[in-house]
Amino acid sequence: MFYREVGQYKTSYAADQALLPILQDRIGIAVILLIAFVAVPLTASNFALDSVLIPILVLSLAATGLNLLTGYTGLLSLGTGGFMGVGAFACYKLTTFFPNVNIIFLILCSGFFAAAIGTVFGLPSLRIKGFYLAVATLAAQFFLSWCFIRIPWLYNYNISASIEVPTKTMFGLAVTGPTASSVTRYLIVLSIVAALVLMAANLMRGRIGRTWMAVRDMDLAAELIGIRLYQTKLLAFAVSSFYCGVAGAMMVFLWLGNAESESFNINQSFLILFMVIIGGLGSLLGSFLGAALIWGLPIVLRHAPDYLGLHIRSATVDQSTFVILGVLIIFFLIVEPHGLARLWQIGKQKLRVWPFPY
Amino acid sequence: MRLKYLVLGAAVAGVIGASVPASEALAKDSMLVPLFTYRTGPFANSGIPIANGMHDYLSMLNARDGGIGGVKINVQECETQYKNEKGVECYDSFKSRHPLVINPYSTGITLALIPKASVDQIPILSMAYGLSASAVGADFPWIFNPPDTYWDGMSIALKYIAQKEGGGFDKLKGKTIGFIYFDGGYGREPIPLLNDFAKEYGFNVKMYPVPPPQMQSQSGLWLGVRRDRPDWMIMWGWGAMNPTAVQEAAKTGYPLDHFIGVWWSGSEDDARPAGAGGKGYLSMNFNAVGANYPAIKDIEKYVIAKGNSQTPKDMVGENFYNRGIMNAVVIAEAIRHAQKLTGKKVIDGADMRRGLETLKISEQRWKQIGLAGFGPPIHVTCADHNGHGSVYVQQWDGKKWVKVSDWIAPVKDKVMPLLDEAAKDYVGKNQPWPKRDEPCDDKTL
Amino acid sequence: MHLLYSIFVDPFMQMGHAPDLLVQTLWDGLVSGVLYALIALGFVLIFKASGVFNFAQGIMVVFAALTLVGLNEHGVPAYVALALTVVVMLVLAVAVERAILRPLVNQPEIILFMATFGLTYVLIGLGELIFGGDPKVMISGELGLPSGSYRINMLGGYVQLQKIDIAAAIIASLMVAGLGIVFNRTRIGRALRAVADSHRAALSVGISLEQIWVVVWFAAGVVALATGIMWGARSNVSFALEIIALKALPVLILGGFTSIPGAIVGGLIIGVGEKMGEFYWGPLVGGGIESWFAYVIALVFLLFRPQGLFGERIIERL
Amino acid sequence: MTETEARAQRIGAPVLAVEEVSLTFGGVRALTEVSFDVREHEVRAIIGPNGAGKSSMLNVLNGFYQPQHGIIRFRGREFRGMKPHVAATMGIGRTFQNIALFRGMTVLDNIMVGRNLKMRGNLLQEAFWLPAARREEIEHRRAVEEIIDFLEIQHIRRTPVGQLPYGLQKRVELARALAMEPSVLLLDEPMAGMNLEEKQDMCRFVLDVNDHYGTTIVLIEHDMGVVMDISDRVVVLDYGSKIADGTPDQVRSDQAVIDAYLGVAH
Repeated sequence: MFYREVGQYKTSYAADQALLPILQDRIGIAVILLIAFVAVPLTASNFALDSVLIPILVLSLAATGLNLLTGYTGLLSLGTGGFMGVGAFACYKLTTFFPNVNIIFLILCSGFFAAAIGTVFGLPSLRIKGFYLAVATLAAQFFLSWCFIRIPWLYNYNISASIEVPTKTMFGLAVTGPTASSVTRYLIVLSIVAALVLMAANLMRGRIGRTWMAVRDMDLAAELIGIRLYQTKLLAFAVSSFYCGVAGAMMVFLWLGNAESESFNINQSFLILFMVIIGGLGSLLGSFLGAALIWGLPIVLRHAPDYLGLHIRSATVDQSTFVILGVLIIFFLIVEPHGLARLWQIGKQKLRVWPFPY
Repeated sequence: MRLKYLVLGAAVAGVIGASVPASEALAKDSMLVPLFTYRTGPFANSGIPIANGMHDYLSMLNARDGGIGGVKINVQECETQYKNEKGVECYDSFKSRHPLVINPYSTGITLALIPKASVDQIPILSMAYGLSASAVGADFPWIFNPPDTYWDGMSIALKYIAQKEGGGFDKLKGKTIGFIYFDGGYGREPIPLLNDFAKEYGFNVKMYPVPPPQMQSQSGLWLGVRRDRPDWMIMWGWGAMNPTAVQEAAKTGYPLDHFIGVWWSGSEDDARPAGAGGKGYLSMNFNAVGANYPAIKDIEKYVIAKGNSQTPKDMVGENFYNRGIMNAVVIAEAIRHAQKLTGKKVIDGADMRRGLETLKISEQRWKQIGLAGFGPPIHVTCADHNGHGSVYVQQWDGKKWVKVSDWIAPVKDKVMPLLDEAAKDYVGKNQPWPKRDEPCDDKTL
Repeated sequence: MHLLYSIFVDPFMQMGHAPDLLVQTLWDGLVSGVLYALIALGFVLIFKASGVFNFAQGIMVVFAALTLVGLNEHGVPAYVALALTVVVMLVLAVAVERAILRPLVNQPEIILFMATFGLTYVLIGLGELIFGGDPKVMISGELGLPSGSYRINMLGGYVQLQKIDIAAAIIASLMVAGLGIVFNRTRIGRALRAVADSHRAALSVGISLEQIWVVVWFAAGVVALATGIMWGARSNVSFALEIIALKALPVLILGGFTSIPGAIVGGLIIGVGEKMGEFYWGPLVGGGIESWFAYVIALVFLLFRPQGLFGERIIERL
Repeated sequence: MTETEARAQRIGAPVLAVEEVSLTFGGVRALTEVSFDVREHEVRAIIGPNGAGKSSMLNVLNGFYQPQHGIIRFRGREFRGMKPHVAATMGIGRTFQNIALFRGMTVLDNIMVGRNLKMRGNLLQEAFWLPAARREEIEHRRAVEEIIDFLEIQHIRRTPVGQLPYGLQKRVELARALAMEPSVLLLDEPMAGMNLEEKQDMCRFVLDVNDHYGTTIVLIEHDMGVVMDISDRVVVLDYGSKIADGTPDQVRSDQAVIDAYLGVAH
């Protein structure tokens, strides 16, 4: 009844090419942003910010990065954790070299280092495809993990081989480090994620997005209509790694406050891949839904017994979480192989014809 | 179709629901002691007995004495899977509920929490793990790591080796010592001290790093050991790395009585899988092994027999179970001190910090609590949050651990300068680091 | 210059100086290669017959071993436990076919791949829930597996051969031979090969896909059990093994996803390659390169032969 | 002036030629010393029985296969082997026997991809959706809409290609090729699997394209009626060799061609 596009005629191509051509979608996004930027900081508890929202946002950004590569360009990567690590360690080094530069600027810059490394490990992608490429990215993952521990320069020769986040301020307000308030960090994470996702959406509606999808759908045909496969794939690796790198830097500087090589291990890569696939390959919205589900569910399960007044051992809860998550993954794949984002679309489609479906 | 929405809706609602703060009123009649555990994942072999030991001792105090000073201890486990993100999440979920002390049980999680502790006024007890430098009380008023740092441990290992070679450190000259370690923050920590000693006393060091993914596949590394023929091997291992190393050593034909592990490489599960081949393996320890103590009998009586524990009967008295007990003793004694210091019954994190800072467990006190000779005398002060206690060496006889050395004191004059330097380094790298403004308690109890 | 020397000359000098160590390295490499090959074999079986890239193969190894030891801990005699574990693997195969493969038939391979991720989680959770998360000691003695080693004096030194490793090699060869016979001589084997060639063609001649899937998953489960016993006997049975199971991936790259001989040869190459790499070239960069060396071998190999050792050259068509 | 004469007048000098091209796949000969040329504006057909090497020929022309011998001449340049993106840049468009559309994308996006070579937008412009990117997008959208109108596929603009029936997919593929503004268009069996009506439509579109845009067309087709109807010259391949070349009438009466189609033993 309320979700109708009938009557909204576009009179120019510009209007037709808008990110959200339907009025209700625009209103929806505005409301979500309003809630995220205003209502949440005013009401949410520190636990909700620190352990739920900030992680979900950071992981969503990493998932968006992987989605650009796997979902939009069709290149399966298992090196996400490694690329996030590159971002994190690059950001750490940048803060030691340029202690007075704005930390947000440095976080964004660290993405470029990840992009460079990502491009290097994307080089085999011209010759190898599919699962073979996935194994190549696995090489990147293990090699980078090894580097993060074996190159002490990366963590400034810290005895514990870990990087600790120094306190950085902006306008007199602590932004990173233990004294930074959850709200401040949340707002910064939210702004960066919102801006970068907007950029990703822009890329996807323009030429570059189309060339990526063309390569995904049929690389040979794409080549024959003049798309340079190599450049396109490498660009996808670079942009994707940029996003992962920024996510990694945020993970350390705005979420955990500390990291070591093991924070960016193979399990991290798998986790992000789950998010992308559960959320929906080739959907930006899906990256968020996937991250929310995969990160949120264990938290819900962990706290659910308390709310329900049950006393279950925390280890048992954790073990059950594995089972439930696994079953859910299979369940979602069976009911909707295209992920949560497709469910959302189907829901919208239903809404369009509601309440008179015929 | 409908089901899909239900599930999706439930998931979304759940996430939102979880973000509602766990609004638990500050209980007036109990003290919250969270235990960070890992009963799952690749490190569970070490995590389970420790968690059980801590849990059981504190539960025993509740059951036998009605808590400490008449106040019950509210023991709550949080499963970290030995993952930093999970650990930080656990911390955040307890933060607002005023816990007395946090036991991270992971060097990585400890490192992540150190900067937060002073801000949130929650003391952190990392018992003989974590950041060695945090022993410096002037810089880390909220962090405690008794009874020993890894540098103490390394100096003791070398001292023991020197003794076996017939005397002082000068006997090490020309020897080769191999160091096999978990290639992460934890395993790399003792390296500076090892190198210092090597330089000073003229012995060679061979490094054998085990990257985390290779914990259970070390045969390549042990070929290197066979080639290099080190006279002694020292191990800083954890989790599944330990039993694999002991087995590989046995397979390679390395003499196990020349292979000595840190106190985290000394669980029964580390030596047992090697079967008869594991005989002779050495490890350092600072808590006694065995169940023949009144306090442990009380645990069996008040907790395990009542079915209030996850501990299998045969785990009681094992090394890491007792390690957990020792950790719980430190917590309990610190609570007692804090209660005496402040005169309060129900204390909070800030009081607990004072209790930890004046912690003193003498031989007599060990005896009083029914654990005579169980651990070394522990003496924490305002300046020294560690105590640098003595450690003994135990040997696996094929069935159980046997104490084979006296209590050996660490080489403090070598360790202390390193600690100060490391603390200075840490503080320098993490500017602005808060200056200590917590006053020292000079009252001795 | 010095660097070049230590890369290209010194390792070979070492090999010459201590030929016994070289033999030992090769042997150790072959032995871990056999285990990689067994994991890869499980992958290949399933991939061949159902087109599923079974990520859960590694965890199936742990799960099978855990079940065996767990049952034994609960007082079931070793051989009975072994038989029961085989039954459990059969149940697992049927469950996988019913709950995952059948509903997801005809989905793109990435979806099936993901579903096996889900299966991985379920198996980890179930394994820990039922048997606990603590690592267990493999009951190799009860199963009649040998322990101890032969020490052979040769080449001015000695080579040590673990009896359990020899047993592993023999069992692996027997299994491969057995699978070969099943594949080539029996009715079900012919059906399997038909399915591997073309699902639709197989259907059209009346082969039941469901039945075939159960058979291959069961076979992969049995292979996993054997692998789990062998690997468990070498260290212990714990979930940390899962990461090592990933080493089967470079093996598959080398050997091709559908070739059983490829899996064996690939496994041996990877095993020998990474041990040699770690032993002779690892010290140049501080050691511990085994975690990624295998993947790099596979990667370099791929750049020259994208189709793998035994794969046919791919001619792309439009 | 009749229609045929008018067409004949428009036809100019050769723009594309192959000389003695041979192609083998691991010992199997796909093409043997084939030579022919294509003139400006012409509709040139390649015919032959199954497996005669027709598609291979097209694949050589736009660089998907590299011939072992022979030369390709295009607009005065000589190539020992073409590269796909060079072919595309120089204005060789292509459709495929088994439709090679981007199935996950809408019709509009598929055709917009065809404009890729004409677009200059870089990463920054697009990420920030700067005016330059916006302008370019609209400009090319206009060109694409023209093609959409021309091929009468307005109603399926927003439909994902994978959901379209076969005939329409073929038309979208043609649209995508046209979006490249090719000077030479290679059509690989554009009418395969179509019913009579669809074939007629397609013929009309092909001729319209030839007329309206002046595009030179090289096509492979099985339907002899269609070939004889719309092409100016025909080259006949059999077992990878050229056996005839000429106007439809000449080819029709060529004995070798008749034998090849009737399957006379060599």
